[in-house]
Amino acid sequence: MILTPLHLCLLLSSALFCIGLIGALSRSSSILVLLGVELMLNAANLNFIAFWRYGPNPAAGTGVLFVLFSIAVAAAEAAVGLALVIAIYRHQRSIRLQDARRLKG
Amino acid sequence: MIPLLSLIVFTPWIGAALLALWRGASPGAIRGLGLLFSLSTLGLGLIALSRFDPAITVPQFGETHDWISMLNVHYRLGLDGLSLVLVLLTGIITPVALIASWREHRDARLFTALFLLLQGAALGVFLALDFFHWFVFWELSLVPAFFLIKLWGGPSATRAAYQFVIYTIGGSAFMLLAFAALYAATGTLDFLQLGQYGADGTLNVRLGAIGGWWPRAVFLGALLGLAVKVPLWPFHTWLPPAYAEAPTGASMFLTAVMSKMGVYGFLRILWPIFPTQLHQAAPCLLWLALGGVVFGAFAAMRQTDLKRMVAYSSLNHLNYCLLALFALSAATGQPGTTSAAAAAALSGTILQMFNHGLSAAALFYCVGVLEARSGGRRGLNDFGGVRTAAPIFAGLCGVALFSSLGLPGLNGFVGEFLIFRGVFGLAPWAAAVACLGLLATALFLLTFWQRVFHGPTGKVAANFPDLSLSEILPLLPLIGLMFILGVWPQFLAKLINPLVSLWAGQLPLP
Amino acid sequence: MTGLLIIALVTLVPAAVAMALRNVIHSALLLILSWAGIAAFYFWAGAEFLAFSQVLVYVGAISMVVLFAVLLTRHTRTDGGVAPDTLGRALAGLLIGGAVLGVLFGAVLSTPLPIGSKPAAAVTVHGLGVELMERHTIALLVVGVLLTVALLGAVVLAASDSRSGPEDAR
Amino acid sequence: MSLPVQLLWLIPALPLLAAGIGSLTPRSGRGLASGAAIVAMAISFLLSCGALATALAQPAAHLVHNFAWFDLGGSAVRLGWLLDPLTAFMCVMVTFVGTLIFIFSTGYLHEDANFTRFFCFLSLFAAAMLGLLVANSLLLLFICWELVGLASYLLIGFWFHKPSAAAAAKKAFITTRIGDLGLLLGMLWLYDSTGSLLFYDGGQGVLEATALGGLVAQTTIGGLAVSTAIGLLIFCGAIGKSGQFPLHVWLPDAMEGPTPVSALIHAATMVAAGVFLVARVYPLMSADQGLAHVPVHALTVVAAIGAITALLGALIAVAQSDIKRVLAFSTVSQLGYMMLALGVGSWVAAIFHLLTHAFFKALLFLGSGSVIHAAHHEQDIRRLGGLRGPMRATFATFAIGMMALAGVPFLFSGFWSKEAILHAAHNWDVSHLPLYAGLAAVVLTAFYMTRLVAETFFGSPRSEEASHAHENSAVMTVPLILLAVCAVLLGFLGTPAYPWLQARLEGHTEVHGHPIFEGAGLLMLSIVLVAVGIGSGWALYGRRPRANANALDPIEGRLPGLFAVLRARFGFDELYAATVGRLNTAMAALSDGLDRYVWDAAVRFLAALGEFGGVVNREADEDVLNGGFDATNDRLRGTARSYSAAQTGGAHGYLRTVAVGFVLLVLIVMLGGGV
Repeated sequence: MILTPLHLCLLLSSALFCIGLIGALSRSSSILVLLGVELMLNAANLNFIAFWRYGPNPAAGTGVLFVLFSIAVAAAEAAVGLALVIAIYRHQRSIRLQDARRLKG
Repeated sequence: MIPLLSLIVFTPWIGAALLALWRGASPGAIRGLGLLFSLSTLGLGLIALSRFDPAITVPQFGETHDWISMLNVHYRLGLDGLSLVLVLLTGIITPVALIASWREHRDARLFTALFLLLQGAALGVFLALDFFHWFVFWELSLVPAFFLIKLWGGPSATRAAYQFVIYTIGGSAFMLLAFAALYAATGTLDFLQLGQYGADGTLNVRLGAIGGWWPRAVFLGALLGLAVKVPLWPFHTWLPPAYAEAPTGASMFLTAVMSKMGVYGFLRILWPIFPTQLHQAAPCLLWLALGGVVFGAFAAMRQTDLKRMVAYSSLNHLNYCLLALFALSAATGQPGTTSAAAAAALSGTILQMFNHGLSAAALFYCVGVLEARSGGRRGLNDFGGVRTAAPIFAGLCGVALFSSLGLPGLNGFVGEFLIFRGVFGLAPWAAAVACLGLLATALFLLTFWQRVFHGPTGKVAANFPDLSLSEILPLLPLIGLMFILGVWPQFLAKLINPLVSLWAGQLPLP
Repeated sequence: MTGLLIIALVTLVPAAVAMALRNVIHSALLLILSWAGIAAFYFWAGAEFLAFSQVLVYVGAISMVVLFAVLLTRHTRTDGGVAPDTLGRALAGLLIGGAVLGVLFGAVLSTPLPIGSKPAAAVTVHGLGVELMERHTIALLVVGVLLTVALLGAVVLAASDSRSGPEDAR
Repeated sequence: MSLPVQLLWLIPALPLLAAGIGSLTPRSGRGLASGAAIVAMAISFLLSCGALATALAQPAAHLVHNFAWFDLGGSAVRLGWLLDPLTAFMCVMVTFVGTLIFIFSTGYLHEDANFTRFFCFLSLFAAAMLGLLVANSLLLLFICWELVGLASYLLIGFWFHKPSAAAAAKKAFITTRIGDLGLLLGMLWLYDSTGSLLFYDGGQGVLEATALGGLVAQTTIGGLAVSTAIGLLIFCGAIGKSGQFPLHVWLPDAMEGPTPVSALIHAATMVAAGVFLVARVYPLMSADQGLAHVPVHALTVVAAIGAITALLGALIAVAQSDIKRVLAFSTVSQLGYMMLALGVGSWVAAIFHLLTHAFFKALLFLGSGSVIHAAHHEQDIRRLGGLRGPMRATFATFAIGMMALAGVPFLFSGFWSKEAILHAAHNWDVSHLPLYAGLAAVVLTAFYMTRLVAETFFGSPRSEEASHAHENSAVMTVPLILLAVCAVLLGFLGTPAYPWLQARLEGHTEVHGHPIFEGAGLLMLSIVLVAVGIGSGWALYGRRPRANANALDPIEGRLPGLFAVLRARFGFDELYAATVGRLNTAMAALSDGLDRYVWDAAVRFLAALGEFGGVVNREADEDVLNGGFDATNDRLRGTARSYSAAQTGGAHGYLRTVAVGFVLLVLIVMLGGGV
C-alpha cells in the first residue's frame, strides 16, 4: 500500500468535507449551517483539482474550468442562501434552523 | 378570393350565434333574422351556380387548409354537381320549413337558432371532402335535430327523439370505427384520395394486410352508419315515429335534407371507396332496397296517422335511390351492362333526391296545415270533404301528392323514370318487382287524398278556412319547382350530367 | 509533501474550530483563514488562476456577505442558549460525521491510485481564457445569467418589504 | 292551309293553355273558363285540319320533328312530334268531338258551382289526349298517357262529395295504372334494347326496320321473341286504358262522372288511347308475324282479348238498367271489336271503327246526357219511358246513334266499319273464333240497343221525373245534330267500294276499291243478324212496353239465373275484391306487422340488452369497482400519513438522513464486494 500525494489530497478533502458536514448537522444557526455546506463544496473542489493535477491528462485544464464554474455557482448559492436567511429571520425573528419548519408536508 | 363554400356553411351558424346572443329579440326580429340567414344559403348557392362549370368534374371552389397536420387532417371543402344540387335543395327547403314553423310560438328564438345550426351542419356534410370534419358535421346535425324533436314535438316526442338519436349514433359509431381503421391503413382521410385508393385496389391490399376480414368489416361499418341514416330497410324503425312526432318544420327538414345526407354518403363515400365490397354485397342489399320500396309503400297503406303515412312514403322513395345504386354496383362488370343504363341510374338517383326533397317537404307542410286547423288531429279518418271548404289548399296538396306519386309532368316522374330505366337495364327483375311499389304508392296516396279531401263535408272540414296568402307563400316555390322540373329537367340534368357520365364511364364495364 | 501538510493544517484546524465556536463572528473570521488555505492548495497544485479566484470570491466576497448576514440577524437573540435538543443534535452530528469520515477514509485508503508520470503542465490564464471563450462559451453565458438572477433573487428576498402587513408577520 | 310538323305542338298546347287559364280563374269567371276552353279547342280543330292537309299530301311519310329533352350520359333523352295520317285523323276527330262536347257541357253543367274547374279539367284531358296523339316518342306518349289518367281521375271524381264518385275515380286510376306498369316495363325494355324511344328517327327509331330486326332476333323467357314480349307489355297498358278484359271493371264505374265526361272518355279520348297506342306501335306488335317457331304471336293475344271483350261487354250490357251503364258496356264491347281488328291484322279497320265509333258514341252519350238532364238526373231506364214525344230532337239523334251502333245496313257509319272488321276476321287464317264472337256480339248489340231505345223513349213515363221532361236548349241539341250528321256520313269515307280512309291511313295516294259483293255472304249474314237482334229486342221490349218501374224484365222473368249473372257483370268486381283486394290488404298487414313485430322488436330487444347491460354495469360499479377503489384509497391514505410523519420540516433531519443513507450505501457497495 503506497500512499501517493493523490491519496493525501483526497484525505484532506475528505476531512474538510466531514468538518463541514458535522458543522451543518450539529449547529442550529442557519448561517453556520450554510457555512458548513460551503465547506463541503470546497472539499469537492479540492477533489477536482487533485484529480486534475494527478490525472492522466492535466494539459486539458478541464478540472480547473470545472472548479471555476463551481466557484461561480457557489458564490450565487451563498448570496441566495444568506438572503434567504435574512428573509427567514424577518419572518421568524430567529435564525434557528429548527424554527423554520413551516413548509412541513 | 372569397371562401364561398365556407361562407355557405358558416353563415347559418353566424345567424344561430346572433340569435342565441340576442336575448330580447322581438318575434318579428327573430323571424326576419332567421329567414335572412336561412336564405343566405340559397343566395350563395345561386352565386355558386352562376360560377359553376358543369364540365369540370372535380370539385370546384376548393378550399384546403392544413388543420391537424399531425393526423394528416385537412380542412377541405369542394363543390361538384352532386353537392351543388343538394346545397340548392337545402337553400330552398330551409327557409320554407322556417316559415312553416312560424306558428310555433314557444321559444321561437331557440327554435330558429337550432334550425340554423342544423342547416349549417347539413351543408357542411354536403361540402366537406375530408372525413374528419365531415363526420363532425354529420354528428353535429343530430344535436339540434334531437332538441327540435324533443322540445317542440308531439306527445311521445321524447321517446321518438331518443330513439332517433341513439339509433343514428349507433350506426355512426360503426362508421367511425371503420374510418379509424381506414386511417390506420392508409394514413389519409381525404375522400378523393381514398376514392383513388378504392379504385386502384390499394385500399384492399392495405386493409387486407391487417387481416383477411378487415376490408369487409370496414365496409360493413361504413355501410351501417349510412344505412341507418337514409334509412335502408330494415334499419328504418326510428323514422316513422321521429318524422311523425317532430314539429312540421323539422319534419320537412328531416325528410327533405337530412335523409339526403345518407344517400349522399352512399354516393360520395361508400360507392367510390369500397367498389369491390359493395359489388359483392350489392345482390343482397338490392333485396333490402326492394324491401324498402315494396314494404314501405304497403306499410304506408296501413297507417292511419297521416304523418306516419308520409314518413313511410319517404322510406319508399329513398329506397328507390338505393335500389338504383345497388343495382348499378351489382351489375358492374356483368355482361349486358351498358354505360347508358348506369348513367340513367345515377342521374335518376340524384334527381330523385332533389325531387323527393320537394314533394315530401310539401306533403309534410300540408299535413301540418291539417294538424293546425283541426287542433292537432292528423288521422286518416278525421277529415273528409276538405276540398269543398278549401279548394286552393286541396289543389296545392293534390299537386304535391301527385308529384310524390310520380305523375309525369311533375318532378317526381323524371327521377323515377330514370331510376327504373337504369335498374331495368342492370337488374330487370328488380325493376319488375319495384313496380309493385309504384302501384302501392299510388294506392295509398290516392287513399289519403280521397279520405281527407273527398266525400261529404265532415265535422272538421265544416269550418276549415282556406289557406291564407302567407300560408300559400312557402308552398309556392315548392309547387313551382315541381312543375318546372317536371317539364324542364335539363335545368338540373345539365349540372350533374358530366359528373354522371364520368362515373358511368369509369365503371369497369365489359 | 511538507507544503501539503502545512496547507492541510491551515485549512482543517480553523475550519474545525470555526464549526465548534459559539460566536458566529469568530467562526466567520476563522473560515476566512480556512478558505485562504484552500487557495494555497490550489496554488500548490499549479492552478494559480484558481487560487486568485478563490481568494477573490471566498476571502473577499463571501466572507463579507456572511459577516453582513451575521450582523443583520444578530441583535435580538444570539445563538447562545443551549437548547435541550442542541446537545443531542451535536452528538448525532459528530457520530454521523465520524461515520462518513471513516467511510471516506476507508474508501480512499483502500483504493490504489496510480499517478500519472507527467508533471503538471501549467495552465496559463491565456489558455483558460481561450478555453472559456471557445469551447465553453455557452456555459460561461449561462453562469453569467445565473449570477445575475441570483443577485436579483437575493436582492428581492433580502429587501425589506415596506408593504409587509400583519399577515407577513405571522 | 297546312300545318308544318314543327308547329304540331300547338294542337295540344292550346287546350293546355286553356286549362291553365281555367285553373287560375275564380269561380265566378264562368264565361272566361268555358270560352277559353271552347275557343282553344276550336282553334286546335282548325290546326288539326291543317295538319291533316299536310299529312294527306304525303300519306306514306312519317313527318317528324325531334329534340333533346335533357342530357343523359353521353347522349340525351329525346322527344319529338310525329305527323302521319293516323295522327292527323285522330286529331281531327278528337278536336271536333271535343269541341262539341265542350259546347254541350256549358249547358249540362250550367248550375254546377265548380263550373270553371270542370272546364279546366276538360281542357287538360283534351290536351293530354292530343299530346298523346302527336307524340313521336313512347316516353312522351307515356307522359301524356298518364296525364290522361290524371284528368280522367279528376273528372270521374268531379262530384267528389259523393263517396261513390270518389271511389270510382280512385278505382279508375288504380286499375289503369296496373296496366300502365306493364306499359312502363315494356317501354323500359324497349329503351334498354334499342337505346331510343323515338318512333321514327330517320332509320334509328324503334318502329323502323333496324331496331325491329334486332328485337325479333332475340328471344327471351318462354321462347318469346323480345319484340313479342315488349309488345305484350305495351298491350297491357292498352288493356287498362281501353277497358279490355280483364281490366274492364273501372269503365262502368266511371259513369259516376258528369255525362259529358263519360262522352269524352268513351268516345274521343281515354279509351281510344289504348287502341291508338296499339295502332301506333303496330310495326312492333306485328314484327314477330314472320316467326314460325314462337309459342305465340303478340297479335294473337290481342285478337283473343278483343274477341272475349267484345262478347263479354255485349252480354253484360243486355242486363243493365242504368242508361249510361248500358252504353258503357257497349263501349267495352266495341273496343273489343277494335282490338279484334288490330289482332287479326287490320289496323286500318280498327282505326276506321274507332273514328266512326267516336262520333256515334259521343252522340249516344250526349243524347243520354240530354235525357238525364231533362229527367232531373234520373238514369234508370225502368223509371224513364215515353220521352219520344217531349224530346223530339234528342230522340231522333239518339235513334241515329243507336242504328249506327247496331250496324243498320248501308246508311250508317257503324255498319261499314263493323263490316270491315268482320271481313278482316273472316280472312284471318289462324282461327275463326274471333269471327264467331264478333258475329254473336252483332246480334247482342242490336238487341240491347233496341231495348235501350224502346225502354227510354217508347211506352209511357214511369216516374215523376220522366213525365216532366222537356227538350233542352239549343246549346245541347245542336251538338247532337252535328254529331248525328257525322255518324251517318262518316261511313262513306270507307266503304269497300271506295276505301279512301283506309288507303290514306296505309299511306297510299290512290284508292283501290273492291266490288261490294266480294264478301257478300258475310255481308248478308251480318245484315240478317242485325235484323234478328233488332227484331227480338223490339218483340220483347217495344211491342209490350214495361208497365211500371218495378215490373220484371222479360228476360229476368224467363231466365232469372242468367239475368242475375249478367246483371252482376259476371262478378268480376267481387272476384277482384276477394283476390286482389285481399292480397293487397294482406300485403299491407304483412308490411306493417314486419315493422311492428319484427324490426321494431329487434330494435327493442337490442335496446333492452343495452339497458340490461347498463343495470349490470351500475351494480358492478357500485359494489365491486367502487368498493375496491374505496378500500385501496383508505389504505393508501394511511400509508401516506405514516410516511408524511418523516417529513418533519427540519433541515437537519433531512441532511442527517442523507448522510446516513450515504454511509449505508457506501458500506453496502464495499462489503458487497462490488468495486
